[in-house]
Amino acid sequence: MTTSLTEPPPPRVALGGTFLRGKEIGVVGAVVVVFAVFALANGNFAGVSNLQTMGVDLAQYGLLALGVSFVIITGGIDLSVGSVVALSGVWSAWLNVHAGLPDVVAIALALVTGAAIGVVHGLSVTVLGVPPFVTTLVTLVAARGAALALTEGFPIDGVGEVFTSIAQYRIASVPVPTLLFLGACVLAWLFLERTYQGRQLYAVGGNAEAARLAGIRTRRRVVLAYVVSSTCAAAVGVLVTARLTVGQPSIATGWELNAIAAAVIGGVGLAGGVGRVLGVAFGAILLVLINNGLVILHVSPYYQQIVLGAVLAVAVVTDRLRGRGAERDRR
Amino acid sequence: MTTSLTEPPPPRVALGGTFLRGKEIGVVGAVVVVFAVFALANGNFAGVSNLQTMGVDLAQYGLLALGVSFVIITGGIDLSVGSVVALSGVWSAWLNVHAGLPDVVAIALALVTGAAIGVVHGLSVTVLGVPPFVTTLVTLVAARGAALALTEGFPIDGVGEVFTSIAQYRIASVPVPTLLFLGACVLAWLFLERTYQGRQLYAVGGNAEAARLAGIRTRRRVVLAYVVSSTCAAAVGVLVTARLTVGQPSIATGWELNAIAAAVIGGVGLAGGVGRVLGVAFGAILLVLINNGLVILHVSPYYQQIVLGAVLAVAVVTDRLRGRGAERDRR
Amino acid sequence: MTALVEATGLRKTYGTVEVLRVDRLSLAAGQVVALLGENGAGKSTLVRVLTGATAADAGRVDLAGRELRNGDPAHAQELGVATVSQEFPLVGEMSTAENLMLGRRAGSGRVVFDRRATERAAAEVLGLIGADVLLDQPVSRLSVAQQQLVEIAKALGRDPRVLVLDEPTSALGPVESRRVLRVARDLAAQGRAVIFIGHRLDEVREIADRVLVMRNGRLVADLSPEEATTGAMIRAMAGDEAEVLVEGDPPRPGAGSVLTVRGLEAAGIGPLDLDVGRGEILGVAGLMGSGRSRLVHALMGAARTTGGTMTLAGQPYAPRHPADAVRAGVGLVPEDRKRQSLLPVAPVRWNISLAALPRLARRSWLDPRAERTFTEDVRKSVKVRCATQEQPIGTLSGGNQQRAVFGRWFATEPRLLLLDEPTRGVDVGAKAEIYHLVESFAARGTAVVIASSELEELMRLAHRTAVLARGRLVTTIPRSGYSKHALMTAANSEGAAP
Amino acid sequence: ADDAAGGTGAAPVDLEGSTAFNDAKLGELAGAIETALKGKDVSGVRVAMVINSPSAYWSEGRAGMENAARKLGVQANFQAPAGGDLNTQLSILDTLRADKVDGYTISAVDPAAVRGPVGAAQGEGIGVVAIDSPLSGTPKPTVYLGTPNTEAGRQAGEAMKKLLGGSGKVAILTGSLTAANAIQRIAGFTKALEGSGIEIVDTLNDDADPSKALSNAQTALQANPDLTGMYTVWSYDGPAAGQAVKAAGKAGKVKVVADDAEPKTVEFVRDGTIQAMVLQRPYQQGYLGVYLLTALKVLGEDATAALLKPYLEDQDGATTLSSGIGLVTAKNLTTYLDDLVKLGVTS
Ligand SMILES: Nc1ncnc2c1ncn2[C@@H]1O[C@H](COP(=O)(O)OP(=O)(O)OP(=O)(O)O)[C@@H](O)[C@H]1O
Ligand SMILES: Nc1ncnc2c1ncn2[C@@H]1O[C@H](COP(=O)(O)OP(=O)(O)OP(=O)(O)O)[C@@H](O)[C@H]1O
Ligand SMILES: [Mg+2]
Ligand SMILES: [Mg+2]
Repeated sequence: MTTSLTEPPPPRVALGGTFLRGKEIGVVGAVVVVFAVFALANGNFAGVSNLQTMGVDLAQYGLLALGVSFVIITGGIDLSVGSVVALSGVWSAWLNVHAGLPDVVAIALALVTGAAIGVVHGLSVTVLGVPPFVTTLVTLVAARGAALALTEGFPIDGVGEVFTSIAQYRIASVPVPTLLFLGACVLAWLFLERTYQGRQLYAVGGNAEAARLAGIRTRRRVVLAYVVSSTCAAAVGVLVTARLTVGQPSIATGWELNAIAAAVIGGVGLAGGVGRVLGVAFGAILLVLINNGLVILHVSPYYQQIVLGAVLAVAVVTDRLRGRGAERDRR
Repeated sequence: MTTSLTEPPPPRVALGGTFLRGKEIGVVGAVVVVFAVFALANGNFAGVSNLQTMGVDLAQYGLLALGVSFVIITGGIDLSVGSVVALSGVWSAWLNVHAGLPDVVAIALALVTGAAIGVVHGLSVTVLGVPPFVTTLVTLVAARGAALALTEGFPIDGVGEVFTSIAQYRIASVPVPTLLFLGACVLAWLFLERTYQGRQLYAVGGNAEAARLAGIRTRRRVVLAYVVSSTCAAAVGVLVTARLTVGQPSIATGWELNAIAAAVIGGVGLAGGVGRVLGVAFGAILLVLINNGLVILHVSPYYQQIVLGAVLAVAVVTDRLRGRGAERDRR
Repeated sequence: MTALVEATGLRKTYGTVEVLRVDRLSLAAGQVVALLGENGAGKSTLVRVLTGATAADAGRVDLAGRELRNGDPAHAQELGVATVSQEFPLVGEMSTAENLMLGRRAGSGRVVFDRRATERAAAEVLGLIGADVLLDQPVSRLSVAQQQLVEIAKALGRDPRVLVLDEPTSALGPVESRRVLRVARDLAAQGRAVIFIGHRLDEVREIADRVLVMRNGRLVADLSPEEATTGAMIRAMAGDEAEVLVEGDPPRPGAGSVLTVRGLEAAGIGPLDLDVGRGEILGVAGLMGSGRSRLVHALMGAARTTGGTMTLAGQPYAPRHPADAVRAGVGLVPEDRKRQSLLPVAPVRWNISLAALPRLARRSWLDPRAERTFTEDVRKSVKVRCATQEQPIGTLSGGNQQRAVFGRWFATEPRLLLLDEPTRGVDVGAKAEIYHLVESFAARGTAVVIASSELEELMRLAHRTAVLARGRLVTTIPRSGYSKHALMTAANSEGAAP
Repeated sequence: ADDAAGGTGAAPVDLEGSTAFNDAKLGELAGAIETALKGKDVSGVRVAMVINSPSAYWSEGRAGMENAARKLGVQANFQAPAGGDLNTQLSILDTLRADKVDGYTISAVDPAAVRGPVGAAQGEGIGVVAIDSPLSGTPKPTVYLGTPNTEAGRQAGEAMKKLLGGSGKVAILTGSLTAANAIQRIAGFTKALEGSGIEIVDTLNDDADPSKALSNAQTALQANPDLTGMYTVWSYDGPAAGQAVKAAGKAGKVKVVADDAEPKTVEFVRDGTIQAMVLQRPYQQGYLGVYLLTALKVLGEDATAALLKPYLEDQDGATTLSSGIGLVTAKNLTTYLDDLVKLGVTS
């Protein structure tokens, strides 16, 4: 029996390559539109020094979003990042000021602590099987508590030179934190798109059982994702302390939602397995643009949040309506 | 045609009934242990008047958790509830004080507004296909903004009799809000366990496509879940305003996480399709017990969050370790 | 002959149920060993233990002379094992190419992912079974059959010394199945060991060098090809008391029409006309992707129709949602159990009563006791083998899950029953039982539309068979005109000119 | 070139500081209470201090509470709602009542909202003293130990007026748009500027997040290149403004008036980036609070009222025991810091 096998596949599909990328087009477009509107409305918005301010804000939100994306891609969630920022900010200052360690050592130890928190999260999720939401919620509470306990509410003043220069130096008038963020983006992109381990992260998020049966060490990948997330958060903590020049336990309250929002708006799927660095970065840019624009356009503080909500709603809904044409008829 | 197949072997196992219920045993046990420990440590903890205080707190957290559970059971998430509490609290006060509507009408309108918000959420999720996380995040921002805009920061003072009596009346020394919560639990239980629409809610969360092909109007069920959640949040807003006797736009910040945490600790699975009212109620009770206990045991406020985190961690981890025997080897 | 797979003292229990008890098992190189058994006999569990996918409670497995680390699939792969799982685990959002190379490295680099090399390797792997699937599409957009082909290619691509095929052809049509079987034979001829699990006994007879039969978690028979007659195999599977008869004729259809379809059009199908009468069983045949599934979905209101009219029992019938169809008395057993049928973590009871709930309820209210009795009756009538109704259905064997889905629709007593690959993964006994059930429904006047890739199934059950090609109706063959050749020829025709 | 000039800008000469607060009188009162308590058994007395948010501002007050408790030999515990949550504060108050403490001092997140629990406590004979912001409408009148926030805001406004010479553009940084203390201070500040040529161009809320405060301060400087002044309401807002101004090279050109004395604020006052701090005396709110509560419990209401009578003022409709307001500039900074050391506030 020599029969031509399958019917030829449906020819209409040029979707493939662009299908996922389409998600990012939405955010990128929104960023362009919002930027143009704000820049036209107030000339100072696109000025160098405001761009620098936004660059520093972006470094904070963006780095956090980037880290959280790793976890979300594996199908988990990390609610602890805001609190880890606070803890690491305070902890690095404490090590530097109260324990008298050199700046660089203090910073390094804070990052190591962040990584350790990530390891704990990863093991709790993989070995104990505690759901990611619960695991990181416990840290959300406990890490904030630790930051508070470490300071008894009193900011830690007197951090060293290295801290302050991180916040103040500029290279070609780009602030150092912004450069760090860009570097992190490139690294993350290389890892996720150009290494086997990165691809395996997607596999774990897309279908953990399939990944396991294919011989992928799923637990290690998951632990890695949590380590990346917590370490990014710890780095942001150091950046914030450097910027404030004091260790403040009340920083970054609620930033976990900002970070997750940036990731999700940038096309990272909460179900896992989907998302790209480009989208995450632009998701963060969008949030920073809007937040900054509301201030610079003198929107009344009582109305800023309504406006922020409305802009987000418009961005998200147009994005969906645009996307719907592409994948109609799936339900 | 003579087919005589072998009958399946007699059911050897009593797995079933306890399998799902097992999840709830964990929380219930934790509640009992925590209560006993705190009551032994301070005799006033189990006193009538402290129980009443906890009862009022429970009504707030519990009602919120109950509503959110509906959404989580359908596989969604509702981040907006904290903000909806604030909006509805302020809105009911505004209607009552500034628009001069009778108390009951103001309250009813606030609840209707809550329901309307739920409808918007539901339609956004089902018709537009905006992910629940994003949909309700927009409301998290916008509803808080609306509450702020409505008051321009100044609390709305002078709400009527009905409000205050809701907060102050006791029936058989049980505060009215607590009774309302208990009533809501019974209703929710009846709906989820004893009506076919309730079962269909679980089906939608368990596998939306399978539910649809089995002839379930999945969209309607999803919309219903969001309406329940937002309406519960609106009711909590009224309760809080009644307790405060003023409409305050800053209330309930971050409560969405508390509510979701209570639900998840109570065994509601974030993937959808799993969870019971009993667990949710006890999840909320656990959180309230711990929060209250920390105050009554004079834990320093700088250490309370660490202790809260630690207690949660112990509760969750022992629960997991206990549960692991039952369902080993799933990964 | 060298033993490639050696196992001793394997035990596995779930809860208190022992599902695996194999004291000794030894598989030689160069052989295709078929593993048979009823649904839930423990076949998948056995091979999952052998391949490290599941950790055994006790026992030892040696692969090519080295002991397997219990429950470590990565180690099994190192030792040269590849598996085609029954529920093909693929990463839906990833491209076909990456799925095919999942967990492996193409090209020279060990760290740097080489997309081009991956796609090249993937294309090569697909070539092994001559499958034609777009490489850069997310795998979730493929049909079940295509996914199964991908899963098979994925395993073959690992160039395994031991290949495990757990119902590899359940979703495939005859042509594709044949090709898969040939590949398996070739591998055995090259000195590999192949374990083949299947419910189609003709396939087993065609391919096996040795037949092992399982019952209640134990190996109960070890037959040579000569001993393995259909009767012997069935006896070994079901126990001595069983006498399964798959052959037979459907009952005569009644008079009167139930469903008429005129000019139906939906994405990729039509326009087409159909008539199904009372008690009539209409088969739908076609190649992979010919539009059988979309036809039944359109009839169910689950896919949007763009043209045409339908009547059901004389009434105009235009379902816009499956709920409309259910209310009008239509039921659908979809082809993809995992994606389209099951609530995996919900109890068996919920899964069975799902579609019948509204009619079971009195004014919305459910009486738990009534539901339990009702479910128990249905469960018995379709013979779902489970510990209790409260067990999550995800823990049942594949065939038992399928029976439960059947039960769901039988319980609604439909006027028109739509079946899409209804006996996929169902054992011979149960298959006969399901045929019997379908026939008894037809006998009571229900109209049945059955889309299937198994020609034998259509020839056994259907009064008439409509053959689709490229979404169009090519011809309708009456029972008298049945032959595999006739059906295949029609399916391969170009379809009606547009 | 501008930067160098700005960096060395000194505090203006025309701003007269004051660090007297009301310490002398309050010390007298404490002595009187101690005398009255002599010979009475106070060891069983349990009091609490409930603040509005666990922040640096209150560590001075906490030290006061602890010192007083040690001195009198009573038990005192310190409570704070995490994140300044209003509803949590109500729960804390109700819980203290259930715990049958003898009295508490309270810094209400929202004075109107705590009426209920405070009333209930008073009904059960628990003594209540308002600190930081006054209570009104409670069943029994409460003594207010603190500084009227409106007055503090007004003084900040007056200082700003002097600093700017009567015209300019000012931005306000605050941690909340809803907390009573923030609202009242901003209202006082706005009131003081009325009729002058000074315009408030932005009021920026950072939701209690110091990092957002800094970002807000920087953006405000971008948005208003001609900004000449900043008023900062919550404690960490001072450092945020100082830092933003300094980084923009506008130290001395943009005048900053800050509430509260965080260490960083003090530093900025010293180097001339911040021109003035408007300060309360939270130490006294903690210290004397314990004294008042102990007196209420042991001596009774009437005797306590009699003791207090000479020291009370009537402000904003509340019976106020003023803890005073200080205006600290670069000139009187050392005096202020020395006083703190004398009080026994260690940091
Ligand atoms: N994760 C699990 N939890 C509980 N029971 C399970 C689990 N997996 C399998 N079982 C039980 O083990 C028994 C054997 O299942 P198995 O999948 O091996 O059967 P099978 O022979 O492959 O059947 P089929 O032909 O239907 O695929 C069944 O009774 C099933 O219910
Ligand atoms: N909603 C859809 N959107 C895009 N493609 C679809 C959709 N539904 C089905 N297809 C594709 O159309 C082709 C034909 O679909 P259908 O499932 O009806 O074929 P079939 O005859 O049942 O074959 P199979 O054996 O693959 O099930 C398949 O390749 C499938 O992937
Ligand atoms: Mg199987
Ligand atoms: Mg099909």
